[in-house]
Amino acid sequence: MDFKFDDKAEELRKKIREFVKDNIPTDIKMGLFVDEHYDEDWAFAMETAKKLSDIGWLTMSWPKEHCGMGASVWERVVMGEESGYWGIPGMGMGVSGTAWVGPSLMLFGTEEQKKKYLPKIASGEDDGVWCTGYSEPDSGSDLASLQCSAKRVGDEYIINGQKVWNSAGHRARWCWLACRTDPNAKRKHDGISLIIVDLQSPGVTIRPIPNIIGAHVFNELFFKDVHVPAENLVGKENNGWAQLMQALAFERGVAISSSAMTRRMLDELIHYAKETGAFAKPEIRHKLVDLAIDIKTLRILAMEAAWKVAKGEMVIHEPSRDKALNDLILEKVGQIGTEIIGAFAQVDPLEKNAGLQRLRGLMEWIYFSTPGMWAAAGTTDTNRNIVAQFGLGLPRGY
Amino acid sequence: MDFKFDDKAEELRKKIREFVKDNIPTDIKMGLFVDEHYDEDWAFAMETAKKLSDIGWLTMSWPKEHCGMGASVWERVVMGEESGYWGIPGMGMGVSGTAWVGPSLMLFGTEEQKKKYLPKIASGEDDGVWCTGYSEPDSGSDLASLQCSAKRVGDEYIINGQKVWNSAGHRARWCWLACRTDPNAKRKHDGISLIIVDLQSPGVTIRPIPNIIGAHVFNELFFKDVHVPAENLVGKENNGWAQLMQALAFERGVAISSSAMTRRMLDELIHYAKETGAFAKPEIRHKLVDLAIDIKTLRILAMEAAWKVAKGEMVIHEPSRDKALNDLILEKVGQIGTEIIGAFAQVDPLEKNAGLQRLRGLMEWIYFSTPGMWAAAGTTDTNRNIVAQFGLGLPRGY
Amino acid sequence: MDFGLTKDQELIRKSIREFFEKECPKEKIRELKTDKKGYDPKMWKKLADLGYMGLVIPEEYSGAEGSFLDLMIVMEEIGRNIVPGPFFTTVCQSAPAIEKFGTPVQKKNLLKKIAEKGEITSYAVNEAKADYSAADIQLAATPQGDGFVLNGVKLFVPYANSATHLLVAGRTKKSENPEEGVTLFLVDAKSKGIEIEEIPTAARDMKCEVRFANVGVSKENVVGEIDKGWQIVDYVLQYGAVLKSAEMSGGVQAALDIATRYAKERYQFGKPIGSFQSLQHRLVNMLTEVDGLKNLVYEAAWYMDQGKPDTMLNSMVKVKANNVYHRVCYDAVYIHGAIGWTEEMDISLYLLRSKANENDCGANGVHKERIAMELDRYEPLFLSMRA
Amino acid sequence: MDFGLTKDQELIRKSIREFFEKECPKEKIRELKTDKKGYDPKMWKKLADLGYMGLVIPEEYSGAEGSFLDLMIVMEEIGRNIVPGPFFTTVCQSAPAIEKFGTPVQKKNLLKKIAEKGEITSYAVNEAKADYSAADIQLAATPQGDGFVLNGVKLFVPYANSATHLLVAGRTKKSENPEEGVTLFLVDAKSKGIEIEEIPTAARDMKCEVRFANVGVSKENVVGEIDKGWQIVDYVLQYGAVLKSAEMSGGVQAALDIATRYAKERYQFGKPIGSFQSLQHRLVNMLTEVDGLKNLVYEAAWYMDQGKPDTMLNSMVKVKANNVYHRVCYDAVYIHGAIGWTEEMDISLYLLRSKANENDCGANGVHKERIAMELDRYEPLFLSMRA
Repeated sequence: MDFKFDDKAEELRKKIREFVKDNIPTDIKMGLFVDEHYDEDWAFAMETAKKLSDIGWLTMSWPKEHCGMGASVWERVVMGEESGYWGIPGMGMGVSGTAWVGPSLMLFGTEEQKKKYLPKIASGEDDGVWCTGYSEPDSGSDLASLQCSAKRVGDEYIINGQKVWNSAGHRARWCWLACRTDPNAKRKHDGISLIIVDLQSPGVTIRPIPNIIGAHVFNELFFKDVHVPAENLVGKENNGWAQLMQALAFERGVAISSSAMTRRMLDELIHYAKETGAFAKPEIRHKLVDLAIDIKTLRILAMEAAWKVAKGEMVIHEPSRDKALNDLILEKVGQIGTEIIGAFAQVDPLEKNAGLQRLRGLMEWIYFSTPGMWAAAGTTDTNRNIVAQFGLGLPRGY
Repeated sequence: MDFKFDDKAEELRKKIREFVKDNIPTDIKMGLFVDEHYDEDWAFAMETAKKLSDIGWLTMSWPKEHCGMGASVWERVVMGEESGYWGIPGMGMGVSGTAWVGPSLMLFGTEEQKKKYLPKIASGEDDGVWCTGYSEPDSGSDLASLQCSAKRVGDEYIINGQKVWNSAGHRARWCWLACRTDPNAKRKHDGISLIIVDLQSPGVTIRPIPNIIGAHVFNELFFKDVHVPAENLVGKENNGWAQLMQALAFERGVAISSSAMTRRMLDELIHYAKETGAFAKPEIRHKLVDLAIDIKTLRILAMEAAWKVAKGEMVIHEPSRDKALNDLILEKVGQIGTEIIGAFAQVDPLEKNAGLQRLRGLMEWIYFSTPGMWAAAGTTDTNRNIVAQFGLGLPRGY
Repeated sequence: MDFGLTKDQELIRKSIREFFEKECPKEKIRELKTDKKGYDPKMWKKLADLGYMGLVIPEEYSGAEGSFLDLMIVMEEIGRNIVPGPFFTTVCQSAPAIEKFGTPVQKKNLLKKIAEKGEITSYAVNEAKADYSAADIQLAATPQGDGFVLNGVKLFVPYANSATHLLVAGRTKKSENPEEGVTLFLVDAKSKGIEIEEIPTAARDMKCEVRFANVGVSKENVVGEIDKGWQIVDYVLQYGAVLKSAEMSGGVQAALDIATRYAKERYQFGKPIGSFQSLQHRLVNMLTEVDGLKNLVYEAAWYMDQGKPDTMLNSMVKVKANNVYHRVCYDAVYIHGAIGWTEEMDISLYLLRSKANENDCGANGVHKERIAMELDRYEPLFLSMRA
Repeated sequence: MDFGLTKDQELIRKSIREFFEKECPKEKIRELKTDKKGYDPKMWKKLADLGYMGLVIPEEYSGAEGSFLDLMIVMEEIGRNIVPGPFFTTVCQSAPAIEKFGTPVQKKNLLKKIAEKGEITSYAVNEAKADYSAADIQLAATPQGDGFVLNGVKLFVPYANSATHLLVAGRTKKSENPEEGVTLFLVDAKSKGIEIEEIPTAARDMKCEVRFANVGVSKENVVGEIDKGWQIVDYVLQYGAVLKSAEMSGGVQAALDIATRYAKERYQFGKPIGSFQSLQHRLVNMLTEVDGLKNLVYEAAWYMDQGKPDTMLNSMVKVKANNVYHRVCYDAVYIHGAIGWTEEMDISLYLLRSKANENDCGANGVHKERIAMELDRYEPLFLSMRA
C-alpha cells in the first residue's frame, strides 16, 4: 500500500498550482457548467484552454502522437483534483471533446479523422469545441430507442431528427451524434451509428433550453436534411451502441474532479462558518463534519478506481457507484451550504455582482444544479442499476 | 375541522389512566412483543387482560352481542393511544385474537364459530389466545404461494405442512391457519382456505425460534396429519385469500398505538437527556426535535385514516403508508435512543435487572427489534408497493 | 375529530382555485419573473374586489371576518398554483399585527384600505442576519421631537416597491436581552429618506432591500407599546409560519400530482417510468411527506383558529414544511429527468421557491430551538403517574 | 498510490482467514455466547503459537515485529468472521501502549509474555460515562508509601476475567483541565481488592465491570509519566479506533456478501428477490458504503504504518465505521426478511455487535468533536492562493 502520489505527479501538482496562481482568480465562480452561460466567462474559459494547451495539459492523457503528453493515470488524477478544486475553466471546453470524443476517436476513428479532429481539440481552439448528441425527447434513460436518423445516400449521410440536452451546443463547432442508420435492425441496439456533424452545416438549428435558473447550458438541436460526408462515420456502421457505451464510461469517471470541487466548497463553507460564528454551533459543525467524511469517502473510492485503471483492470461498475454517491454529496453540499448562508441563499446565483450573494452564489448554484446533475450522465437510478448488475451480479431489475 | 376528541372518548381516556394508575407499573418493560418471552410477564399480561375484559375494554370495538362495547372509532383510537403510551400488556393477548381473528369471524364465520370462539377471546382467558399461521419457509412476501395443505376427508380436514414466524405460538390455544385446499387451482390465490386449528391436537409440534437477542417471540409450527373438524373452515372453501387480505388490513392499522408507544419512548428519552445534560447539546436536542416531529406526523396521519374509517370510507393504502413511516421512526428511536444511552446501549435488553441497563433496556429493545418489525406485517417495501398501486394508481412494479 | 372542511370552506377552496387557474396560468407566472412589480395589479384588483384581501379582517373595517382556516385554505391554493404577489405580507403578516396590536385609528386607516382597496402593506423585519432573531433587529429608531427617526437597512422585504405602508421593526433601546427594546412602526412607504431596491432572487418573488435614512415617523404610528414590540414579531412569526406552511403544503401537493402524472405518461423501456420500483418508492415517500405536512398544517391552523395557538406545533409545522418542500420538489424534478430542470417545465417553478419559502418566517435553526425550548419546559406525561 | 497488499500481506490474510474458517465456525461463536470465559482458550493457544499475539511486538520481545498493516489485516479478518476473544484489548490496545510508553522492564515482562504465551492484558479506561472523555476518568489513584492505592470502578473492560494484567487509567490529580492528572497503571489482575463481574451485553462479548477497593500498585507499574497519562489514552484511542474500524469493515464486507448471496438464492413471486429494484438499490448503497469504509481504513492504517497518524482521518474512519456498520447490518437483516432476525442466521451475529463496536474506541459524538477541532485548526488550501 501507498497513499502518496509519485514524485512526478506531485511535481505536476506544484506546477498546476503555480499556473493557478498566475491565471485563475481566487474568487472565480465555480460549479457545474458555470462557464457556458455568459459570453465573457466562456471567453475566459477558452483563453485558459489555450494556455493549458500550450503547456500540454489540455489533453495530457493523450499520447504524444496526438498532441498529448502521455500522462500517467496518477498525473491525470492530479490534474482532475486540481482543476476541480481551483475551478480551472476551459479544462473541458464543454467537456465532450477532451473527455470522450478524443479518446473514442483514438479507439475507433480513421487515421484521417484522428489527424483532422484531435489536433483541433488539443489546441484549445474554438474549432475544437464539441457537443454530444445522445438524448432525444423520447429517449432518455432508454437511450437505445433513439430515432434521429442518418440515411446513407451516395457519399453522404442525410441526417433528420432532433436531439436534446446538448450541453455546450451553443459553443460547439462539432456534434458527436448518435443516430439510427438501420431502422430495421431486430434489436434496437443494433441499428445505431456514431457520426460527426459540423454544426455549421445547413439544416442545423440550435435552440437554447434555459435551465431552472435561466442559465443557458442545454440546447436542443434540430437536423433537417443535413448532409454529412460519409467519411464522418466513426467506427463501423450500426456498431455505434458498443462505441457509445465505451464513451459513456469515459463520461462517468467524474468523481475525482467532483470530489475535489465539493472539497473546495466545503473549505469555503467552513471558512465562512468560522467567520460568521456558525461553526461554533455543534448542530452546524457536525453537519460539516459529516459532509467532510462523505467527500473524503468519494475521493478514496475514486482513487481506488483509478488504481484499478492504472493496474490495467477494467472498471465497470465503479464509476457508476461513485457517480451515485456524488449525486448524494451534491445535495448535501447544497443543503448545508444554503442552511449556513441562510436567507441570502434566496439570491439568484446567476446574477453577477449581486450584493447580497454570499460565497459568490456557489451554494445556490450547487443547490439548484443538483437535480439536473442527478439526471445527467445516467440518472442516479440508472447508475445504481449498473452497479447492481455488474458490481453485485444481480439480475436486471427493470 | 376539529382536532379535539369528543367527550365520550375523552371520558374513556380518563378512565384508562385511572386503570393504569392502579394496575400498570410505571417502570414496565415496554416494546414490541416484550411480554411473550418470560413466563411471569406473560402471566401478568393475561392477568391484565382479564381485568380489561371485566371492564369491557379488551374487545371494546366488538358489538355488544359478541361481548364487546360497540365502541366508536374514536374510543378505539383513544384506547390504542393509551395502551401504546402506557404499555398496557395483555391488550392483544398475542394480538391475533382480538385484532383480526375476532373481526374476521364476525364477517365470515358461522354462527357456531362466533358463539364458540368470540366469548373466549373477549373473556381474556388462556383459551382465547390465538396465533396466526400465514408465512412458510418459502412463502414470505409472496404469501399466496403457501403450501401447507388441508385435505378434506369426510367430516374432517387433514393438515400437513409447516408454518413459521408464529408470534405467540407458544402461548396460544388456537391457530388461524391459511392453507391450501385446492392444489390444482389455476391461480395460486384461488386454492387457499382459512381454517381454525386447535393447537392441542395430536400431530402439532411447536418449535421456538429465538429472535436475534434470544427472545422467544416467534415459533415454527409443524402439522403432521392433524385432524380438524370440517366445521372449523372459516368462510368459503378456497375463498381464503380474499378473507386473508381483509385480515391483513386489520393487522396493518397499528400506527395509532405505535405512534403513542414511540411518543412514550421519546418522553423518556427527553427526560433522561435533561437529567444527564445531553439535552443541553444542540446536536442531540435537534435530533430529538426531528424525532418529535416524525412521531407527531405519524400520529396525525393515523388520525386522518381513523377519520376516514369513522366516515365510512374504505382505507386501503393509508395503513401501509403509515406502517412504512412507522418502520422509519422505529429505526430513528433506536438510533437516537442508543446514542443518548451511549456505551450502556450494549447491555442485553432481555436481561432482567441488569444493573447497567439504562431506561430499562427500552432503547436497545427497540434498536434490535426494528429490523424484525420491518419484515413483519408486510415488509416496508411490500407496503410501499401497496401505496404505489392503490394510493398513487401506479402500475404494479414488481 | 374532524379533518373535513365545512361546505363554506369547500366553496372558498373551489372558488379561489378556479380563480387562480383562470387568472394565473403558469405562463403568467413566468412573465411576472421579469416584471418590475412582480405581480399582476389587475388580478390583484379582482382579488380585492372579490373580498379576499379582507378575508379575515373584521366586518367593522369592511372585511369578511372569516376564520383563520379560511385564510389557510387560500394560502394552500396560492401555494398550489404558486401565485406571486403581496398577499402574504399584507394579509398574513401586516394586517393581523395591526388588528391585534394596532390603535383604533391605525386599524381604521389600514385595515379598511386593505379590505376595500387592496392596498399593500409590507412587513419589514429582516436585517443583516435575516434569521428572525431579536438580535437581528438593529435599525435605529431614535426619539426626536414628537416621534422617531429611523436609520438602517431592512432586507428581503416583500413587494416593498408596491407598498403604501411598511410595518417596520426598529430598535428603540439597547439592552442585554435583545427581545427588549424592539418597537414596531407603521411607516408611509413614500416617506422621505426611504430607498427601495429589488433584490434579484432566484424565485423572482420581489424581495426588496429598504434603506432608511433619517426617516421621520410620528408617535401615532407606533404599533403596540414602545420597547415591547418583540411580542408582536413573535405573534407574526407564528401566524405567518403556519400560513407559509399552508402555502408550501399546497405547493408540494401540486408537485406530487405533477410528478405522479409524469411518471404515468412518460415511457422508457416500453413502459411508464412509474412502473419502476425505485421510482415508485420515491413517489410513495413523497406522498407520505405530503399527506403528513398537509394534516399537520390543518391541526396547527385549527388551534390558531380556536385562539389557542400551539407554539410547539406551529414551529414543528414550519420545520416539516421546510424539509418536505425541499424533498418533494427535488424528487419531483428528478423524476422528470433532465427536462424537469428547465425553465419551461412547471415543476421547476416550485423548486425555485424552495429557498425563499424555507427562510420566510424562519428556517429550521430558529424553529428547532423554539421546539426544544418547549420540550425543555414540558413535563412529560409518564411522570404524572409516578407517586 | 497503491491500494494493494504485498505478497506477504496477502499470505497473512489467507492464513488467518483460513484459520478462523476452520477453527471458529459460527456454531462455536454461538456456543461461546454462554461460555464463562467468552472465548476459546484452545484456539487462543493456537493463535499464540502461530505468532499472532506477537504480530507487531518487536523481535527483542519475541514478537514478529510486523507492521500496522499486518495487524489491520488480522483485525479485518476477525471482523469478517466475528471472532470473539481478547485479541483486540491485548494486542491492539494494551501492547502498543506498553511498547510506546512502558519502561524496559514493563516491556520485557509484558510484551514477551503476550508474544510467547498469549497472556491477556485488558485495557480499562471507561467509567460511569464511558464516553472516552478525560472527565470520565475518576478512579482515584492515591499515593501511598512507594506506590499508589486504586479505588473506583471501571466498566466495559473486555475479558478482564481472563486477564493476567489490567492497564488502568486512574486519576492522580484533580485539575481544571481533566486531561491533566491522568496516570496509567499496569495492574496485576489477581491483586487483592479487585472484583470482576461480567456485564451481560447483547453481543456477549465479555465486557466486565471491574471494582477496585484499595488495590495497591507499585511505582514501577506506572506506565509513562505520572499525571501525563492522557497522551497514552489518546494514543490508544487513535490506534484502537483504526483497528476497531478495520474489524467493523471486515464485518460489513461479510454482511454484504451474505445478504447478496441470500438475495440471489431466495425466490419470491417466481424470481430471486435480488431482482427487485428497491432491494437492488439497497444493496448497491450498501456496497458503496462497504467499499468506502474499507478504503478509508486502508488509508488511515497506511498513515499509522508510516508513523504519521492522521488524527482527523482516524476519527473520520471511526465515525464512518459506526455509520456503515449500523446501516449495512440493519439492511442485511432486513433483506433476509423475518429469518434474518433470528439467532440461527449468521447475519444476526453481525448486527448484535453493532452497539459494542459503535461505542468501543469512541462513538460518533467524541470523534465528530475531534474532527471539528481539526477542521477548526485547519488553514484551508484555497486561502493559500490569496495574496
